[in-house]
Amino acid sequence: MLGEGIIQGLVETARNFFGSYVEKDRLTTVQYPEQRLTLPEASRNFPFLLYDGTDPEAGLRCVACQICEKECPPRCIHIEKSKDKKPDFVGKQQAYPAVFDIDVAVCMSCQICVEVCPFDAIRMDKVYELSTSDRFGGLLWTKEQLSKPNEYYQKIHPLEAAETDERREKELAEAQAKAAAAAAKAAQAANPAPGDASGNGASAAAKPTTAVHE
Amino acid sequence: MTPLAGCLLVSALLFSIGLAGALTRRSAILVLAGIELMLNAANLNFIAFWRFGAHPEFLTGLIFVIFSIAVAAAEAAVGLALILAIYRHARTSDVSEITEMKG
Amino acid sequence: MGMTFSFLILAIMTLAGGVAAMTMRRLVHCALALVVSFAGLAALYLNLGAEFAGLAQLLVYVGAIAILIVFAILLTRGGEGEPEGSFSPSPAGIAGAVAALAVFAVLTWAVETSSVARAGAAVAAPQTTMREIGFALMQRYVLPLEVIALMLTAALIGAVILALREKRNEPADGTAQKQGLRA
Amino acid sequence: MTHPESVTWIVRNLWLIPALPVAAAGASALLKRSQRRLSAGLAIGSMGISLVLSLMAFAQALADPARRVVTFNWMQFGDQWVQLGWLLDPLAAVMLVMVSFVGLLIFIYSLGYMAHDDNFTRFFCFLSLFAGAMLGVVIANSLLLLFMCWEVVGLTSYLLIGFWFQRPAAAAAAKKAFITTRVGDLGLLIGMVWLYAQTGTLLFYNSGAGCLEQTAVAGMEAHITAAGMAVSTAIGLLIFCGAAGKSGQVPLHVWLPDAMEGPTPVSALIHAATMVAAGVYLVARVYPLMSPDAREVVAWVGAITAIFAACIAVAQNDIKRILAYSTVSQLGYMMLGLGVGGVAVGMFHLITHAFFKALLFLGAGSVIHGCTEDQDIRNMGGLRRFMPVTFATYTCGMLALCGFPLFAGFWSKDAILHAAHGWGVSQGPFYLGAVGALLTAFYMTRQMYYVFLGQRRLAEATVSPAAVAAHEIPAEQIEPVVSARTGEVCIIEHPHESPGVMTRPLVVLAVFAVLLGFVGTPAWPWFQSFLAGESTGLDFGRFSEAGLLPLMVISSLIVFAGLGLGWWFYGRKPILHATDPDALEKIQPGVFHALANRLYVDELYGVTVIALTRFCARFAAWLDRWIFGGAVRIVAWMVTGMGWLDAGVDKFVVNGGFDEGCRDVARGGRLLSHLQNGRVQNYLRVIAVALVVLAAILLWGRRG
Amino acid sequence: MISAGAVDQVFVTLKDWIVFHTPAPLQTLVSIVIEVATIIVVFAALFALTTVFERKGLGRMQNRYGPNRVGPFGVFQPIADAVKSLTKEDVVPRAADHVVHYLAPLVLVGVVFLTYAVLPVGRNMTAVNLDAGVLYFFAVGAATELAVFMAGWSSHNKYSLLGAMRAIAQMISYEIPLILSSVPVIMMAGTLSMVGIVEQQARTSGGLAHWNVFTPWGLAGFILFMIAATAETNRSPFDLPEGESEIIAGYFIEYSGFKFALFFLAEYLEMFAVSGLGITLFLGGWSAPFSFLGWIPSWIWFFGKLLTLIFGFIWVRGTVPRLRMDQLMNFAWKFMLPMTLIVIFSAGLWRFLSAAVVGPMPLGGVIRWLVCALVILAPYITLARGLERGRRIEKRVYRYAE
Repeated sequence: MLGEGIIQGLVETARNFFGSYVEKDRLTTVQYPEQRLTLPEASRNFPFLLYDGTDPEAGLRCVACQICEKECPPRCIHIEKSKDKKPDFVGKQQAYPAVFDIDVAVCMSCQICVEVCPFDAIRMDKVYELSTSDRFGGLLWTKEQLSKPNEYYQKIHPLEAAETDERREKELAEAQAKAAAAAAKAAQAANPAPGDASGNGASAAAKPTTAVHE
Repeated sequence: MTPLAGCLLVSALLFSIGLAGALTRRSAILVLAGIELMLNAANLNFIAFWRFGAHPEFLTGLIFVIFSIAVAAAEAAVGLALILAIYRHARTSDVSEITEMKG
Repeated sequence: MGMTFSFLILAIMTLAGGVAAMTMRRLVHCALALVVSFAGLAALYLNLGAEFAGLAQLLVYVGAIAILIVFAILLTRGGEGEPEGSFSPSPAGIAGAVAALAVFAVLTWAVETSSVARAGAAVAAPQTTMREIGFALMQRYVLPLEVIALMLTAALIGAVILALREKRNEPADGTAQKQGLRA
Repeated sequence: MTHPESVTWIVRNLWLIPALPVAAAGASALLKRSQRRLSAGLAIGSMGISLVLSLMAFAQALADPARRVVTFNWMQFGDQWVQLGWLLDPLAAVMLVMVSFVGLLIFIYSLGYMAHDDNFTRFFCFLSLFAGAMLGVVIANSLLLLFMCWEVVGLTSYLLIGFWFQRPAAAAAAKKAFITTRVGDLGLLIGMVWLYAQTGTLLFYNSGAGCLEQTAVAGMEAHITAAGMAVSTAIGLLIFCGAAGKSGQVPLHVWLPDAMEGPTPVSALIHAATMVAAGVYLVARVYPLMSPDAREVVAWVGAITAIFAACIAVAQNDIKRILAYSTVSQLGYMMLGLGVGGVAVGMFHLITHAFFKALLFLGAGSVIHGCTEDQDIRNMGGLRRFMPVTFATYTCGMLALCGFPLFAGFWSKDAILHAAHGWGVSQGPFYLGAVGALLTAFYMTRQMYYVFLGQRRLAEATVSPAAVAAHEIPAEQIEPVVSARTGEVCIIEHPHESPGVMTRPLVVLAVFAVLLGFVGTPAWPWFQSFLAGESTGLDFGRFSEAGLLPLMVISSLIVFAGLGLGWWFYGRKPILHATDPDALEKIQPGVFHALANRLYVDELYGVTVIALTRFCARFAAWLDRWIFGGAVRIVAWMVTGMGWLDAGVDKFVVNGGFDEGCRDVARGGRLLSHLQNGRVQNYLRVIAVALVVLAAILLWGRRG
Repeated sequence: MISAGAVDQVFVTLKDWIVFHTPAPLQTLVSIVIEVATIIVVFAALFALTTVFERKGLGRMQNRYGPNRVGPFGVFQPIADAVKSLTKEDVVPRAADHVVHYLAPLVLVGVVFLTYAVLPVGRNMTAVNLDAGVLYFFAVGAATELAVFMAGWSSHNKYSLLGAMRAIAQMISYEIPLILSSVPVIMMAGTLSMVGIVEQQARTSGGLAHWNVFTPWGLAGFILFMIAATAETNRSPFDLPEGESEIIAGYFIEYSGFKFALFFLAEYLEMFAVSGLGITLFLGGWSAPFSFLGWIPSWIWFFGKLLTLIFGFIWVRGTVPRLRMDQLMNFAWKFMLPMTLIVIFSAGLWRFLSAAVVGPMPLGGVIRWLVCALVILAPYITLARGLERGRRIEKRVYRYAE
């Protein structure tokens, strides 16, 4: 019968209409600025740069190898290499990015940069409230804006971060072991005095390495 | 000038405008529009004579105008349908180009 | 007693609309100007006390015929492309204008010399109600009304038949169309 | 319209009875071919309502047998109004019920019979129109209205007989029926005009002013015309011409058997219940006009028809043709009854005959349907086994037709014979009628033996194995046999009983065929008294009336004799093969062939009337070709000669100067044709200028 | 204590008071200005209210909150919208016909406001009591089609032209059932005057008002009228002139800012106007349904009914999906038109079946009701079957998947 379906539909909407005042469960809307959904662990968008320690300048993991810049499909990464070098976390002398810009207006969150980075320097973020009133500069993020500490990474992606940290610790340990062995060999060769130079940290271990290189 | 004469003059002017359009414009649609204007001028005459005539209570002029409007609707519909048919046939609605019936 | 102010304004509106309709270059503009003229005329009828006729004029001319004209313009592709030159300086056009002028002159002359128009005293506006018009239509003029209704029906059918596209010689299953699409 | 207070609702709305089927016909004429159910529903529904209304009318007539008349003005001639109207009296009421009831049954039966026809909707359209027109004939209170309906009846009869117009035979039969009845209708028309001239009205009853009422009839009886006949006699006979045409009386009976080409329901409807009865009804209706002289003619014509047709029926082999001749014969009986006994006698037989003849026709239709459209009784036989219902009902109908005691036909036929016996003018019709009754019983017995009893002699009505494989035919209806003709094994289809929609009307009709006679027995002549508007009671004492009981015994004996003769010839030794000669044929081949060829009436007409017409036509053609044509040709030759002469003059004398002038004209024309340049605006411009000039002239003229 | 009549006529009294205190030569002008201004203000305010109610209502029907940010419960949303549309850039396409483009929304809104002149919003609350009120309403309303065409054509955009053509075709098609479905009311009332029609329905017998909607033809006519009105105002489910999925936004694609807001305003005003007409014709205008409710002021009745109908519009919009063009036209010509004619016939029958024909009131009235309802119902079933034929949804068959 013509009209039957319409009446059924009207009843359905009326039930929704009145029901939404009675049963709060019906309302699926999240009142956004006040209520927020917790994002799932795997949620990700827009890359950021990781640094170790507390100093973004010194601890920046990026060595400006420019692989990500070349791989980026929309070409939203712009890197300028520094002239000088500084030691990385294992104490190796590496270049660092003088300029590292990402145009997030162009970025498509494809995560390719993360996958190609050999230095665990770039990771995906979870930000989404990005609106800005600056139409041109606002979404061009510089190195300073991009750099975030490892603790932040551990907070937003705990599992991934743990895995990365573990690997890096292993690398560090290997590097230290190698350095220690080299140092021992060098010490043996040069002066057999017992090395009290069991300095703490990477900077201490870096010196012999540098020496080796030289 | 009496109101009746005023109405008649307006009507005459409207009629002439319509006629001028019908005579000079090349688009068949505008020719039809001109004819509609002439028809309307005639209607105005009827209304004027009914209003200022001797027996407005007989409603003759008014009723005639109503009928005339109805006829005009039919005329316009058929006329425009004709124009459409001609346009489909000749791919133009320019009356100066539609001369197949010439002697 | 002369003409009232409102009459003057409406007359000017009507005539201006008419002139614009007959002289503008784009057909759609002409149609819109025509609507102004029709609407002015409807208002004139109202002004003259012919309420029903005025509203019928509005309903039929503005509501239907104007739309029809507009449709016709668009269907004949008059709404786009280069507009035609409004005043062709051809001898035929000039002859037409002269003929129209002559008609106007004669009509004016007729009005001026007419004793009826001169003597037409201003009468009080007749009080016609819808009811009276209805009775007139249903009693005295019922036969013309029926005839008009019949004629309208005939015109409707005729217009539909005229405006229908002629059937082309296509196979009934529409394969030609499909092939055409594929091609 | 005049409505006296006494006129009840049903009388006022009696027109609905014919109008409804006509309306249904009109509606179904607009239907698409595929809307079969709708058209059948329309026809049957309208007929059902008509039946209900008829029953109401009947009840009204029962309650108050006085004649009720409604007239209305139809058309104005000068200062005179032609009035039409309808009436309700017992005669009309009985006819109404009969026609609408039998009609309804036939409609229902047609559902089944025509189920596979492509033109189902057209059929029901015609059928409804026919029924409506027939009902119109019944209720008409004006000879003019009756004549109009009468002609519509004729038209629809033409359409229905020629329903299968693809068959040449059907088309020819339709034409024959139409033209033959027109011959009679010519008489009717003349009679009608004469009647109008005499009485100034065509209304039958109009409170004393009608043409059938005392004053008019007395006036006409007093007026003597040529050959010493009273005018009423002459008019009555002319009207009887029409009745004879429609009712198939000798010599206009020839169309009726041929009309069997139509579908069987048509045969039943037209040739049993209604159209042929229309003639009888017409005579009954105008009975007051029928003077004793006229009645004598009617009686004789009826009696001759009765025996004449019965004779022919004996030797026919087509199942429907036998019934057709039987119908002609029974119509003769009705006319005889009208002539010798009055309205009630004839009408009683009409009513009973309508039921049992409809039954017989429908039964025959059922047989034909069951035998895959074969109509030859020689190819049947033994159908009793396959079609028990049809057989039983057919037997009822057959016994009723024969006048077997206590069946309906017995009472009505007996009434006729009784009346004929008591007729003062001559005993001839009685003897003719008695012999006719014998023959009736005889040929019906013959038919029964051929069709239902004896052995199956079905011709090789083979069915294709594909149809069998497709289960179109139930397995119990087929049987493999060895073909007698070709010697091959083929599958033949058993005759089968018809579907319920066809057999149920048969059963209903059979009940009537058995019982209907009891409304008009001598002991309780309710029917007769009802028509006369009297009351009656049951009184067995009436049997003791002089001569009645012996006559009934005699007529029963005649029937038994006919049945016995039939058994003697056909029941004793049933024929075994379809090609075997008829039992009568063996004894008297000459007579049998004459009868089988319908006593050569058609041939007689062929060599007399038709030959005369053809001769006239040839003569006219000859006249046209040679006399008039010759004259024309001579004139033409003369003109041609003049033409040659003129041409010579023209070519050599005139042309020299003329050509030049022509060229000038052509040049002028070309110049002028520029005006007609096809541009609308040019024309419009000319009109405008003309308008200006005209207006100027007018104004100038009025200025002074 | 103020009597019921005083509350009822409070606005009329107020206006009379103001007019009375103005200088005599200006009185007519002031009176007109007050009426016009009242109509504009009241209905524009109603428009503002309706937009927010519509959005909230639709939200609730879809189990959402709807706007609730600007002001408490989002009631100031229309103000925000107004500010936004007023401050937005008014973009006009370069190829557009500027004059016509500019005029179209103005003509549309103006014409729609003109129709309010004859609408009786309360007892003695009609701007102009025209003798041919209904005719006036339709005649003036017919001009909206032209405005739509102007907008569509002048934008010089094929989508807008298509949208305009669709809108005009739809409006013309549905204008016929719209007018025809109001014919029975005019037939029964014997007048074209809106005030007269309402007064006809305000009469009561046995405590019940003579609303047309209480009769079978009135009920059917009302439903048909509202369907046609929905189509006439291009509201969902007949909103395909602005079908976003096909032609983006129809005839007002190229409008932005305030002109767009005007189109929006015109659409709602049209909806109110046509609802007001429906109320006047079928729902007894400003009258109360039962005589014991007569103490409630007439304008409350009118606006109450108006809000109910508006809620109906919103409800339907929240329920029914958009039609396809061919369905729309089929529906108009194969269902609406025959049904309106049937309703006219039924109304005639109603008139004919007076107490003299069907017998005394209680039983006779029921018989009359049933007969007239049957006359409408039977063709409805037939027509509905005709519309539904071929619409049976068959089981989906997959050619390769199974």
